[in-house]
Amino acid sequence: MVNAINDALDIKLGEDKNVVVYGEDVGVEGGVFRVTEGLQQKYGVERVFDSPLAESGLVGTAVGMAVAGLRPVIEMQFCGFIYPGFNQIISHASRMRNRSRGLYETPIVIRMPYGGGINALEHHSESMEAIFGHIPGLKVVAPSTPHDAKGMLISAIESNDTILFMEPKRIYRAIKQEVAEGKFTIPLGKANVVSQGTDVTIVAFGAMIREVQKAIVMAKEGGISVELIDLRSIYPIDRETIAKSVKKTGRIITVTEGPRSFGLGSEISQIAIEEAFLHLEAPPARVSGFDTIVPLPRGEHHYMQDPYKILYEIERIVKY
Amino acid sequence: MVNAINDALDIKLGEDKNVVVYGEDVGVEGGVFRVTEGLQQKYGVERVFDSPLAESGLVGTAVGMAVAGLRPVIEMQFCGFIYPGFNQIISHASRMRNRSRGLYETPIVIRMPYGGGINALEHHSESMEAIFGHIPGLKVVAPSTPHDAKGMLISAIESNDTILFMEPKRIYRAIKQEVAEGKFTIPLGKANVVSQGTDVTIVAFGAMIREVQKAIVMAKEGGISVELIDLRSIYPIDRETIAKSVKKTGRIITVTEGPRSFGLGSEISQIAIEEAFLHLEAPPARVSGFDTIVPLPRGEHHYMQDPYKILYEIERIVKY
Amino acid sequence: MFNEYNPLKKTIFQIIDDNGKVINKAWMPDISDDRLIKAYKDMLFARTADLQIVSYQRQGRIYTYPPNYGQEAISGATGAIIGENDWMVPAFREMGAMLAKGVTLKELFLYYMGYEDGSKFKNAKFTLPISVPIASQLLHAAGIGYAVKYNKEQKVVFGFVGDGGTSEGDFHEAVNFAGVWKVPVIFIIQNNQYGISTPTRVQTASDSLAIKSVAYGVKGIKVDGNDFFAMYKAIQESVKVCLEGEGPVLIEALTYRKGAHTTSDDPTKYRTREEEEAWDIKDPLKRLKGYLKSKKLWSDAEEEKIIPQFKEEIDRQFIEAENYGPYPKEDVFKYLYAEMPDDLKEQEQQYERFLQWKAAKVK
Amino acid sequence: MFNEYNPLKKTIFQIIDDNGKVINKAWMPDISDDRLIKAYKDMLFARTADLQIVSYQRQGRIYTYPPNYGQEAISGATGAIIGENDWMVPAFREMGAMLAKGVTLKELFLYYMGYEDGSKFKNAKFTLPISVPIASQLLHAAGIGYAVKYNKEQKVVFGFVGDGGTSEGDFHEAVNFAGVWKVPVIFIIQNNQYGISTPTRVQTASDSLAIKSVAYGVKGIKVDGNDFFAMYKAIQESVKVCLEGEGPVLIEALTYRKGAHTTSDDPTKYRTREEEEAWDIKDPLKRLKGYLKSKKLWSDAEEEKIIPQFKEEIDRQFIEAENYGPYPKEDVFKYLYAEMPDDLKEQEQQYERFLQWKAAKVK
Ligand SMILES: Cc1ncc(C[n+]2csc(CCOP(=O)(O)OP(=O)(O)O)c2C)c(N)n1
Ligand SMILES: Cc1ncc(C[n+]2csc(CCOP(=O)(O)OP(=O)(O)O)c2C)c(N)n1
Ligand SMILES: [Mg+2]
Ligand SMILES: [Mg+2]
Repeated sequence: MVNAINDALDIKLGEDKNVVVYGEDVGVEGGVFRVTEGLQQKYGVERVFDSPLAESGLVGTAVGMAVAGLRPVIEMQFCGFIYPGFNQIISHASRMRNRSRGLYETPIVIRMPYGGGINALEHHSESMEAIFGHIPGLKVVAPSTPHDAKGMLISAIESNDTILFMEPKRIYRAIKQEVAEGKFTIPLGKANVVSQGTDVTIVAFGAMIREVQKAIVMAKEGGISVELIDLRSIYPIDRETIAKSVKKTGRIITVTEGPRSFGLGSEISQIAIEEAFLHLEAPPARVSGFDTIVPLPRGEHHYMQDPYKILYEIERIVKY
Repeated sequence: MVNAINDALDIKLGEDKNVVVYGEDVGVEGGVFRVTEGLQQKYGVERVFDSPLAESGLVGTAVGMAVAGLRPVIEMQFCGFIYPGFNQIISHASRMRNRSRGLYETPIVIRMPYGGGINALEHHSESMEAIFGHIPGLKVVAPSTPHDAKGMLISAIESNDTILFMEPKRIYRAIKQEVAEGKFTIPLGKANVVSQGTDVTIVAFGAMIREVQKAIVMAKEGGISVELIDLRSIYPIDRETIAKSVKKTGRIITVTEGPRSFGLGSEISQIAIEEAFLHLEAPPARVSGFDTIVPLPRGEHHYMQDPYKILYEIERIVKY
Repeated sequence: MFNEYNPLKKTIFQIIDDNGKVINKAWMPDISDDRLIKAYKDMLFARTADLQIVSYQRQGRIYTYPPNYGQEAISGATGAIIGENDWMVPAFREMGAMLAKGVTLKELFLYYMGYEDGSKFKNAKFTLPISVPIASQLLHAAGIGYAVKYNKEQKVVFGFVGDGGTSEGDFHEAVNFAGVWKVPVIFIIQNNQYGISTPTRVQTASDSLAIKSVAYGVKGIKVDGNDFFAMYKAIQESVKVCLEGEGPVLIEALTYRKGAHTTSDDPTKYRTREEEEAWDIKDPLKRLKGYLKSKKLWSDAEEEKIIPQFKEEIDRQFIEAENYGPYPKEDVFKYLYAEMPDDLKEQEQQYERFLQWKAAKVK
Repeated sequence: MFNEYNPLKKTIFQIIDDNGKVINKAWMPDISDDRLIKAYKDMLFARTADLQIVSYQRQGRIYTYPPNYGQEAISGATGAIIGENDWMVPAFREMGAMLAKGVTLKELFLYYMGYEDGSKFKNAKFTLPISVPIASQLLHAAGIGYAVKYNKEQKVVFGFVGDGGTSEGDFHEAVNFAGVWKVPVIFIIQNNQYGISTPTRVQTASDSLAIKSVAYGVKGIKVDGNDFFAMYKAIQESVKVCLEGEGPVLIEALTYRKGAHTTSDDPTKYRTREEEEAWDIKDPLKRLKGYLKSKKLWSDAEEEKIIPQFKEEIDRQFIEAENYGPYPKEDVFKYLYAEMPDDLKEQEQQYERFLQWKAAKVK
């Protein structure tokens, strides 16, 4: 996935002089995950560069660049470090068009590795998509494969909206996949039905897709057929795809890494009951983190969604 | 309500030397809403004081004071200005006890007027409880009457947790109510059943309670009996009270001012389906703001929940 | 100039005294009589408008408004220099400079009457809307500065903030980024000595606000912000620095907010009559007028004649704004995204259905 | 001292040269031989531990770790001065100072092995856990400073940050608040010249980091951070300033991170062998040892004897940490709130039910 993202950046830097890439250590170092490796050498320090260590500064200057016609792609080094930039996101990046009634736009992509499972320090393992999904004017997306990462990032850079692009760092290098060369796009806002099933629908995104797939294999052994929807876009949510699936299966589970309360799971459940109440055979359920801080590595297995946690919920809901 | 809050601060400043009150313009001026009026004169500039204009500074220094044994009560001048302090809230105030395994605590109260309906400028009318409710380690509460404001604020100041205390500024001076003199507390985390009903449960908090009450009167004329739950605490949520009510009525609507997606409404619906799925006669519904920025005053009526919007949903859900 | 008036020397850059007499000839800017008279008129217009808006507000015809009263020389000098293609990044107390960029009073009225449409400037190019979250806009100025430099444009970015705003982290990050990137941004601190009720000494223990430039390795200067000539000269020199690629510059403009913080504020709670009177003597319009009169460029008679014309024009635009009409519901939804997501479309339709139901219900 | 070494003069405060020879007698601190030897041993212990941890990490016995290698004089001097009741507010590269406060290596090991228990310091009073979000902890230091002053305690607060951290808004707000409140906080910037791969010139255009003190009206000084005596003296004087109620103080300690940023970093990507070698000459232990040897207070023989003892002690604590045992599931839930909310209790019970189900399933 790291290569696919690098490739997408490379393509957009190559074809659009207005694209600039910056952030902490993205230049010389090529990013702590090597996602921007080689780009500074190729495009020069004016287009790919290290910024001072300040996230409000990162987002705020990107707002300025964007209203002046550039298309900044900035990197938050880890998900836990986006918060100093929160005010610039919620007060400006997501609002400038609305505030100025269309006079100014902010085509910004905020790239951010997120999620757990890499034995990291505190603040390095969070998945707080729900907070960002609640911010009007912002789009929030997350790929689950290298192919999606490339196509979605190109779409994100070409979009005139501000987009939070969440990268599942746990699978940065875990999934091997041939990715088509050259430019292609994947539309933002559309979910992807990864596999068809009849008994229960599972909605997930990012690194959770792989975990759900493992659970699906186990469920199948028990004779349960699961339909898997990769949400891809956390806001806006593809209600239609969810509605269609849950009308068919009558059961739905959302699998996420973030805290439970006020999380993505509740939102998906709400959509399911609004769209398919009379089809529901069990209450829409959520497999999620607890309402706690992600534990340090030795405790992280308690918190994380392994395939068994998902299977447990599948069995529970099917028996309901 | 302004007086009740002032009274609570006065009582706690009077009985506990560790309580300090500070924020932008809370000292000499007594706050832009006059909530802290007279307190500096009474308790001196070391205990009630103006801070520099910096919200991260406000929360961050409060974290420091709290670990050193004080009980800071800080004020965010308006709901839209808490975001520069977001990192200190999510990364420290809500985590210090967990991080240090109980060695340090952060008994901080962050007071914040929130919500619309006062013809204010941009950023002055927001209701983003869902974002804060999603932060593990934080408690989020909001009173709907002067009595509750006083009792809940005293509880908040006495709590050893970090508490976001949301004050519905729209009804700061709108509700006349005799408030008991002297000290009393209202436990945080418990909802209040404001009025009993049989056909539908409405969950709301803060300034929305009054709007719902108006809708209830109209609904009654149409023969619909509504049970109203004042949530009081947005996190933790009193599941039990909600469960009991929805099992009785079979229908539930959440009324909030914030954006719809990833909002409080979805969370309450999720609780209803988890607790009372088989009792539900209609899909849990939400009356909320749109997924948009709160419009400037001339457009705010489109966005806000007036009693008719609530009545509309009551009628719709009862007919479902 | 940035050497002579290095903020470490703790001097303040002044050209005229309280009566408009030139006391610092060496730095007197070269400015034609015509431009000077125009600048004075613009300041007078801004003041007239400002006072009138406060009275509209008292009549309940407009919402909360933050007066510029007493600070007009800063916007006046900026307005006299800022080019059509320069960028203006306001806080919220820069009426004169915004008018100079081409923002209309009507637009400002619409904004304070509660229409976002008032931030869609029809004639003013390169002018950002008013920014409410304190100091946050300075980062936009730094970012725009980057774009200007990146595109090799001959442009300057003006970024405004108040004294209170210098306490925010964003102030620090903005001037610091601009310093590292060496971008053409003129940061102007309107030090009116209060942030609402909070005096500057509660904001910082530093000797001045200009001295903070040292922390970012950028040029800085403290200027008498009620002295039109000093402001003019300081900005002119700053523009030069920026265009030569030596920017940014941090200007502290010392002034006094003669009015309330906003129309909901009562300054008698936190400042004295004496203090206010002491600053009346330093009123920026009075001082510039003193100079103009001494040069026979302006007279009380002219002023008496022109003010009613101003008032009429202000009223005309105000009434236009007042008659702007209702706020269409589409406008709540339309501008959030380049294309409206289905979800928002659905929310708009739901709202429409509700409105129809309500119309039937209440009629 | 803060006059003589005013950062505006762009000097750096030094006492010994690269070989440990005293070149600035006037400011040589008064410190007994015993304490000096102890300080050296502490620094040597810290370095030995540091190198050993990196090798544990290579063996996969510990997670990511940020080495202190090359920066030991800063923590060493702090540790030699900081009192039992003074507050220590670390960033994450202050091992020596934390050990001096009474934090145990075992605790630090637990932390880097992924147990929060490693942040529950059993012996170290008034010591905050390691803070990961850069610069945010400085505001805690300022707030603690307020509490210390409020309670009229004779205490000093030490707050640490890196050079990169000075770019964050929180750095600005922290030093600024402390300046306005005049609280007893010593802010120490460990300027090791890089924030991960980013050199200090990308962080700021200012002449130095110490000079930023001017922006907050607080005392500041730039110190050779590899010179134990200079650090000791600067801190000693800062403590005096604080206890006299004249704090805060901002110290820039110039040093060099000889190791990688963390064990996941490869510094050869962004710096040269020559640069590293130039800084080897200024190694803080080498310099202090040079002094000690010249005074016959220390010998290579003693060093060779003591290092194996250190290693044994380090290993002992490491193995204790390695055998700490599993992470109980209660610990995930227990510390979020003073009392666990029902919701969390229910989540814990759900998890317990799942574990039982899983145990039955996979056996
Ligand atoms: C981030 C933020 N915090 C608080 C406020 C509320 N507020 C509005 S104006 C103001 C004072 C601003 O003072 P200053 O920067 O000196 O500007 P002035 O009003 O004097 O022009 C405050 C605290 C705000 N708008 N934004
Ligand atoms: C707010 C925040 N942003 C980014 C990071 C990621 N990060 C960890 S260390 C570091 C560099 C810190 O540099 P410096 O302050 O010089 O300290 P040093 O590592 O050199 O001791 C960065 C960017 C972080 N921990 N916190
Ligand atoms: Mg001001
Ligand atoms: Mg560093």
